[in-house]
This record gives sequence, structure tokens and C-alpha cells, in this order.
Amino acid sequence: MKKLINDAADVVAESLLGVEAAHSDRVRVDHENKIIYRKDAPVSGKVGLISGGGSGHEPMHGGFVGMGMLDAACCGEVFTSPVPDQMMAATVAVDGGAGVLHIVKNYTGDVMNFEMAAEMAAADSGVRVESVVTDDDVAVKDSLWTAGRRGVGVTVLLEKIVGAAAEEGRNLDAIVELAKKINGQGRSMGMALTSCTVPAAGKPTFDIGDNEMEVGVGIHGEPGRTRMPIAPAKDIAAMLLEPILSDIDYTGSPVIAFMNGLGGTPLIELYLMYNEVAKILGKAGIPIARCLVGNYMTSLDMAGCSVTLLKADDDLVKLWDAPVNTPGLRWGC
Amino acid sequence: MKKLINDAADVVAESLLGVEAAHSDRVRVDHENKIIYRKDAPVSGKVGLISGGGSGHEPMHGGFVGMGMLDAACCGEVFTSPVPDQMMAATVAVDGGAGVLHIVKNYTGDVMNFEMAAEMAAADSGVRVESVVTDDDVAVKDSLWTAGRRGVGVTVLLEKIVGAAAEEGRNLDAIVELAKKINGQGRSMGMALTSCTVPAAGKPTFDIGDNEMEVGVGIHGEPGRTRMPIAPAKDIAAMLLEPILSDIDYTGSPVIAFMNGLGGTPLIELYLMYNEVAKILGKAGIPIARCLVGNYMTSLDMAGCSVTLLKADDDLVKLWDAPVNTPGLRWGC
Amino acid sequence: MGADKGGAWMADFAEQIHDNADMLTDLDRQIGDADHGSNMDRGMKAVAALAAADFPDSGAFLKKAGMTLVSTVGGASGPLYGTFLMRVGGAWPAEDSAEGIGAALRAGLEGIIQRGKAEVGDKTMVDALTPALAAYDAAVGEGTQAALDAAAKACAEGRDGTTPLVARKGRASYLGERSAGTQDPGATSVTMLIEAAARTLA
Amino acid sequence: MGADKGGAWMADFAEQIHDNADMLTDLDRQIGDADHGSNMDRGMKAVAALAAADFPDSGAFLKKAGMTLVSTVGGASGPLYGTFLMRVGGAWPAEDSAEGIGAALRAGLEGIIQRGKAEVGDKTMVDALTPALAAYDAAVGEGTQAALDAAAKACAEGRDGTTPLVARKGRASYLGERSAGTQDPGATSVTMLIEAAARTLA
Ligand SMILES: Nc1ncnc2c1ncn2[C@@H]1O[C@H](COP(=O)(O)OP(=O)(O)O)[C@@H](O)[C@H]1O
Ligand SMILES: Nc1ncnc2c1ncn2[C@@H]1O[C@H](COP(=O)(O)OP(=O)(O)O)[C@@H](O)[C@H]1O
Ligand SMILES: [Mg+2]
Ligand SMILES: [Mg+2]
Ligand SMILES: [Mg+2]
Ligand SMILES: [Mg+2]
Repeated sequence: MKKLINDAADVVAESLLGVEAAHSDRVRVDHENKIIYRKDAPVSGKVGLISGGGSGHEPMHGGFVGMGMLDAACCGEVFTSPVPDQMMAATVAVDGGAGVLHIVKNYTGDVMNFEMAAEMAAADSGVRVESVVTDDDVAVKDSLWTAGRRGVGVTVLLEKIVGAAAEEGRNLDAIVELAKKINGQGRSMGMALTSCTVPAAGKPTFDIGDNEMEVGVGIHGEPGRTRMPIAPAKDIAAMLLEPILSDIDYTGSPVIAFMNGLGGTPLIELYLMYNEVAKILGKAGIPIARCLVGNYMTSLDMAGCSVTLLKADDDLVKLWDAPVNTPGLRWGC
Repeated sequence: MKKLINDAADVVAESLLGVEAAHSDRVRVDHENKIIYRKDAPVSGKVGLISGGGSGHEPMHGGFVGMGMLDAACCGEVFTSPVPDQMMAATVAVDGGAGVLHIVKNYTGDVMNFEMAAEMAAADSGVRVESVVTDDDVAVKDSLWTAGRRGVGVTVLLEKIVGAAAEEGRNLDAIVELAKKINGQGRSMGMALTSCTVPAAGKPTFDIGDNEMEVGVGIHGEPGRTRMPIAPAKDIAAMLLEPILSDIDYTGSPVIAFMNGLGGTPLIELYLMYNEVAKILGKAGIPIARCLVGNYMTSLDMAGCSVTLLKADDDLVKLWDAPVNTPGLRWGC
Repeated sequence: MGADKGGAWMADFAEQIHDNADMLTDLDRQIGDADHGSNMDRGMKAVAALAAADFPDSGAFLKKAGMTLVSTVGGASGPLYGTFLMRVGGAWPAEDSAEGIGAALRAGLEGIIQRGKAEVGDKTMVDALTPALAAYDAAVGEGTQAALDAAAKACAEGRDGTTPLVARKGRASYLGERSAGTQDPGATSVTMLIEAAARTLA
Repeated sequence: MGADKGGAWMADFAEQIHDNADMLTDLDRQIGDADHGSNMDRGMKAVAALAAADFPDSGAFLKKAGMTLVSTVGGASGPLYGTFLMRVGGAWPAEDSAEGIGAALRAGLEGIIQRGKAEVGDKTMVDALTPALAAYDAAVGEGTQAALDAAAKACAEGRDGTTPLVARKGRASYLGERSAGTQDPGATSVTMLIEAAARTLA
């Protein structure tokens, strides 16, 4: 394993020191609880937005803390969801009197830990807590009898849009409704050229041949649904979009298109892939209202990408365009 | 070789299609000449700023085209400097009547091609062209008898700062002076954990063992000056900063610190490295006025990083903070 | 004395987890995200750092151990193991008895099922614990040691039985058919827990 | 006929480059940035696409070939090869003669030196071209073919001589001592150029 780290056990803690050193103009860090806070949290009267999850997906979520997006991000160990104590502490700290939304990606661990935190918050703090669970990954079949689809790329778009709505002063009920709507009309699919290596594990999570790719991967190094010979970018784009487009009918509806890199894929390839995605959407008659291209929701050093499409009406586009000032996403200010 | 591409020969052209599809609000692309233009170029009365170089370093330079930074970027093939025709075309297109500055990284190919373009511009166009050559890489010994130091990280900082100065309306002489000053007081040093793979070459540029790193690498996959066993992040930070700090005396002067990833290194590691850099600078009594952490000047899929320190006075910090709106760097608007 | 038994149980389990952390992570690497061993080791180190002697009884200590796991482990195993031990501690008998310990363990398993909603056959720790508790109940008339021994044996069998299963819960479920052929990490660690119980609780 | 000779020279060189592109890139991979073969191949394909028959004479054609390389190759080799051919074309003799062709080639070398400022021993194409031109001049009395043959032989020797050198110019110079032991890619391709001349220009 080759990484720019000291001890594998200290990766998250030391990275948070770097975040604090780099961005103390906008965030503050509770190192004991591994929470990144918006510097001026709690914002009085504003719905507080919290997310969190395992580390290793940077800039998600810590890089999305700041004006117009999250109030706090709880950072777990690498690929391990944070613990309820963190979410409890963050919930109490960001409540500006308007209640708090927990933005949870659908993984058994994340869901259970956030659930326990919400139970504790209800019992102990008097803060009104609501949750939204994202589950947009079409690589996974949805069913009542399984863990359900994973939460992936839509989470980033949701945090931005809901962040703008909260900044605008919408109340918790409206925010919950908006968040559920976004999750309902967004879908994602990912693929990998290489495995990632979890620092504590010390070796690649899966082995993969020099001419193979994994299709349908998540963001935790879990292998995908199928392994196949590596294909040209245009075929990969088609392969990723096909299950998305057959899960939701996007025809005629403008979308926010999100071409995401998994950490080890350079921008030159992501733009090339985005071109293929844009071509396919063009042919399908799906207008792209806005887009985001880059490494925003990563899986450590994994080479690969994911595509997310989110149906976008005027309200969503307006909220997307609203100012945001976080280390990971910034515009309008 | 595993990459998200179609044909190796089309990587640059197809990536430019993606850039156009993603950012047509801010840039336009001349596909024949492989030039990315600021959408509203030429800006009348403003000094035009052009850079360019081999592709494979994204977001540099194409991602730095836009308000407050470059007017045009000429994109060469992967790791191959662009040709004089591109720079000539860009020079004529961005001249707003105040002359044009060529920002050139010190590589034999880049320097010669930009030189020929300047000669052609002088002979044919009547546009006043000045050049600044960046050469900030302390891994390379400077000497009259060699190609001299490479231009690396300072180029990014220079493009931002000089971009702000041009936007402010400073004239070409002032801009040239500012650019030379910046190059004179900035230094960089890089290291790699892995080689990159040039698409047309199809295999890694150098072989490297599982426990080795290359210290003193550039951004074209050229091997570094020394190979050694992989070390903890804190030792790597010290190794990168030592030659920088012994080349220029930064004591007491505030700096802009730039922790750059080479494309295959995830943000979690870059923040961890930045923490180590900040600690060393703290001990050395060098205040960090501003910083930039991320993959901004890459070497395709190489895992590794570089550190750049730029002495920053009030004017430089003010220009750094000025609004910039490019796909790769954006703030203040 | 007070929390002697609970303390011994947790100390033994912590040692097992530490010695087998790499193996557990490696199982999770194959069908999950390569962290089960380090998750459990982090948590059980924190539990091992508690002073059992400071607690009035095993029930109180095990409750605290569960809370400690919830606060330190994260992931799926944190809430599941944490809930298990909090429930076991809450139901711990005032007087040691085979029936009392069995009831406490069953309360723990019910907590896991409530929290994680897994059923037998989903390829989780429930596949090991369910037969373990059934075997315990069947042997409860022979005394605590015999019941725990029977439970440990059945637990290991349940664990082995997870190998051919296709996962329907947890991260392994994302692999679909490809999850078959690897032993479930959580079923593996929970067997160490019951084996530790058989060495310490009677 | 007009540009027959120039056309034949470039066609031969283009073929050599294409057949050896991977080898040239591989040399550049070892001490540079892995693109010399693809750079030259891209440029020479563009040159080969020019219709030599449309040009009044070899001089005009070679000038255009040089301009084409400048416009298509980039990197260090674009301006260097481009300047070489533009100068060779500019100095091309009205009447074929050993002296005239020698003078044209020398003008080309001078262009490379002016543009790139390399000296003999810097581990560049100059290390191959310099002895090639010296050998040409020494044999010029024996006629064009003999002079070109001598030049090609000396060029190959100069190319081989680059292997032990430590580079002082171009990308290989960044490697310092580690650049020794690999043959210079530019010296290798330029030897193909002079060998092609020996097959086509007499
Ligand atoms: N819903 C569930 N119910 C019971 N056990 C579960 C459930 N989901 C996962 N598990 C258990 O948790 C184990 C994985 O734990 P761990 O790797 O620590 O967490 P994570 O999956 O969050 O990385 C699995 O091997 C399985 O036994
Ligand atoms: N200053 C120079 N003068 C003469 N030849 C040079 C000089 N610099 C580099 N070269 C030649 O150029 C070759 C490399 O060309 P190429 O790989 O195409 O360009 P780049 O180095 O820009 O990638 C070297 O092998 C060397 O022979
Ligand atoms: Mg996990
Ligand atoms: Mg090159
Ligand atoms: Mg796991
Ligand atoms: Mg080269």
C-alpha cells in the first residue's frame, strides 16, 4: 500500500487537522467528535443540515460544509459510518431553533447509527429531528427484503439544493419534502477500473485484471455487480446511463447531470466521459439544465466514475444556482 | 492501460468536447486549434493572458480560463507542448488592444514553440506580445548550461494573481513585472508514489516498486532525481520543503501555500499532507496568508503531490482574493 | 467481584477480536468494505479499557460495554453489537442461572433483529446467533456451562452455514450472487463472542 | 518532377518513423515523457499527406514540410525538426550537387543549434547531426551518394555515442546522472532522417 499518510489509524484525525488549517475562514473542527462545523453555526432561525458517513469520500461530506450547504458533517473512520454520539453532538450544536435534518446515505450502518442518534435527540434534547435517506444507486435492486439501493451521487446534489432552501429560510417540513422529492427523482450508476485500498486494510479491496472493469460499484470499494472486459468510454457511458434511463422516464425533462470521479481518475478522462454522457442525453431528448464534473464523491484512490441524473424543475435549478461557499463547491459569492 | 477513453489519439479532442458541453456559460472552444477561450474574449482594453502546454495537467490550463484568470489556453497533445499556430491564433483573438502576455512553463518544447509564436506575432499581427517563463521547480538544478528549472506549481498561482491584475486594468508592462516577481519568489517540489500512463504510450512511464517513491518528479511522468523507500507523510513534507526553504529565505514573510495533488491522490491524503506542511511552516515562523489544497496541476493519473510556496505581500494577497470565475478556480462571484 | 463475569467475557472477546482482526477484515474485504476487523478491534479496545471492578454488577458493566461499542465502532456492527450488549446487560439476572443468562442472551438477539431487521438466511450474524440460542435453550437443563458449550457449537455451525448463502442484508447484499462462497464476517466475530461466553460465564 | 527528391526523402523518413514510433516513444519513456515517437509520427503523417508534385522544387517542398512539422508536432522536436527542414529547404541548391546539398544540411543543423542552443555532448540530436555533417564534408569530393553514406554512418555512431552521456538539454536533463545509459530519442530519429537521405537524395 502506498499512501501519503503517517499511521493508518490516524488518517481521519490528521486529515481533519489539515481541513482546519486550510479552511478556518469557513469551518471549525471539533476534533474530539470528528465534526466539521460551518463557522457561524448555529444560524438562528435556519433549519440545520447535518450529514456524515464514513471518511474516504472527500470532498463529500466535510467539504460541503459552509454557507448554502451543510451546517455540520460527522466524519466516521474510513468507510465506517460515524457513531450516534457524533450526530447527537452535531444536532444540538447546529439547531438554530428551526429543527435539524439528517441527510443519510442508505447503508445499513449509516441508517442504524443515524436512527439511534435521532432516538437519543428525541429523548434528550428537544430538538426536532427529521431524516432523509438517499438511495439512488440503480446498480442495486430495490426490494423490501434487502438493504435496498445505496445512497450515492444524488446525495451531493441534494445537499447543495436543500442547503440553498434552508439558507432561503424554508421550514423543516418544506425541506424534508424537497429532500424526498430530490431523492425520488435522481438516479446514479458507477463503475471502477481499479479497486481502492483502505488504509487500515493495507491492500486493495478487490483484485482486478489489467483488462477488466467492475460495473455497478458503490463508493466503499465493494465489488460491483458484474465484471467485464474494459470497454471504450462511449460504451461505458451507455452502460451507466441505460439502467438510469430505464428506471425513471426523464424524457423531455431537464436534468442536472453529475459526472463524478471516484478519486483516482483525472479530470481529462471525466470531461471525455461527460462528452459521451451529453451526447447520449442529447439523442434521448433530455436537456441538461446544469452539470457538475469532477471528483466530488470519491472512494479513496479508486479509478472510475459514476453518473447521476436528477430531474430538475425551475425551483431546483434556482436553488442549484444560489450562492454556496464551501471548500468543495463554491459559486455566487 | 486502463483509462476512460475511446481511442488514445482522440483523448484531447474529446475531452475538449466535454469541456465545451460542461462550461459553455463561461468558455468557448476552438476545436480545430484546440484553444479554450474565455467566452467574452477579447476584453477591450484588458491585457490578454494566454497560457498553454501539453494536456494531461487538468484543470491547468484550460480550467483556468475565465473572468479574473486566463483569456485563452492552448492545449497540446498529452505532455506535448502546443504548436505556434495555436498560440498565434489565440494571441490575435484575445488582444483587446492592450497587448498579450504569454505565460510559459520552462520546458524546451514549450519555450521554443511560444518563442516561434511570438516571432510570428511580431512579424504578422502587430500585437504586442510579452512572455514570462516560470521555472520554480527546485528539484532541478538551475544552470546556464542546462534546460534550467522546470515550471510547475507557481504557474497556477501566477495565472490567478496576474489574471486579477489584468482584470483590474493594469498595463502590460506592469503585468510583466508582476509575473516576473511572482516567478522569482515562488518555489516548488514534487514527489510521486506511482507513475502516470500516457494514453498513446499505453504503459506506465516508469516502473516503481511497491515500497518506493520518486522524489523530485515533474509533471510529465519524467522520473525524479532520486528513488527511495516510501516514508511517512511528515517525512515527505519535510523532504519537499527543505530544498524550497533553503533556496529562498521565507522567514517572517507570509506565503501562499499550495498543496497540489498529481491526479491520482485523493483529497483525504492531500489534507493530511497539508497539515504536515502547515506544521513545518509554523515551526519555521512562516505565516500562511492563503492556501490552496487540491488536484490543480496534475500529471494524468499519477499518485503523488507537490508543494509550492509563494512569498506574498499585500498586493499579491489582494489580487489572490479578487473574484475569479473559471471552471477550475472560483470565488468572489 | 460484582462485574467479574461480564468483565472476563469482554476481556476474552477483546483478545479474540484483536488476534483475528486481520482475518475479519479480510472476509469483509471479499464481500464488504474491508473494515469489520478494525471496527470491532477499535470498539473492543475501548471496552477493554473500562474497569469492570468499578461497576456494581455484570449487567451494569455489559450495558456500559454496549454503549461504548455504539460510541466507538460505527458502521453496521456498532449499533448491532452495541444493542446486543445493552440488552444483555439490561436483562442480566440478579442471581446467576442458566435460565437467566439464556434470557439475557435472547434479549440481546432480539435487539439485533429489531435494529437490523435481518432474518435467518440473510447471511448475517443472525444466522449464527439464532441457532446458538436455540441450542442454548435445548441444553439449558444441563446447566450454564453445557448450555453455553452447545450454543458455541451451534453458533460455529451457523457461521459455517453462511458461506454458501447469497446476502440479502448489509453491504454483502450489493454483490448479489457474488456474495456466495465467502463466510459472513459478522457471523464469524459473533461466534467468537459466544465462544468467549462459554469460556467465561459459567 | 520538381520536388521528387525532397518528396522521396520525406516519404522514406515518414515510413521509418511510423515503423519505429513505439521504439522512439519507449526510449523517451525511459528518459523523457514517452511521446517522441507519437510526436514525430503525427507530424510525418501530415508531411506525407502533402503532394510533393504540387511544389515547384524540393526546396519549396522541404520548407513546407518544415512548416508542417512546426504546426503539427509541438514539444521540443516540432520546432527543432521544423526549423531544420525550413532551413534545408531555404538553402536547397537550384542544381543538385554534393556541395549544395551539404550546404543545405548544414544550414538545417545551424537552425537547430540556434533554436535549441544545444552543444555537442548535451545528449541531443545535435550529437548525431554534428559528426554526420563533418563526415559529409570530408567525403563531399566523392559525390553526393558517398557523402550521404558517410554522413549516415557517422550519424549512427553519434547516436550510439549518446547512450553513456548525462543529458544537459531537453527533458532528459531533469534526470541528472540517471539519464546516462539510454540512447537519446531525438538522436535516434534524426539518424533515420539522414539514413533516409542517403537512400533518396543522391
Ligand atoms: N441488517 C443486519 N442485521 C444483522 N447483521 C447485519 C446487518 N447488516 C450487516 N450485518 C452484519 O454486519 C457485518 C458487517 O459489519 P461491519 O463491516 O463492521 O459494518 P459495515 O458493513 O458498515 O462496514 C456483516 O458481516 C453482517 O454480519
Ligand atoms: N535544446 C535542444 N536542442 C536540440 N535537441 C533537443 C533539445 N532539447 C531536446 N532535444 C531533442 O528532442 C528530443 C525529445 O523530443 P520530444 O520527446 O518529441 O519532445 P519533448 O521533450 O518536448 O517531449 C530529445 O531526445 C532531444 O534529442
Ligand atoms: Mg464499513
Ligand atoms: Mg513531450
Ligand atoms: Mg464492513
Ligand atoms: Mg518527449
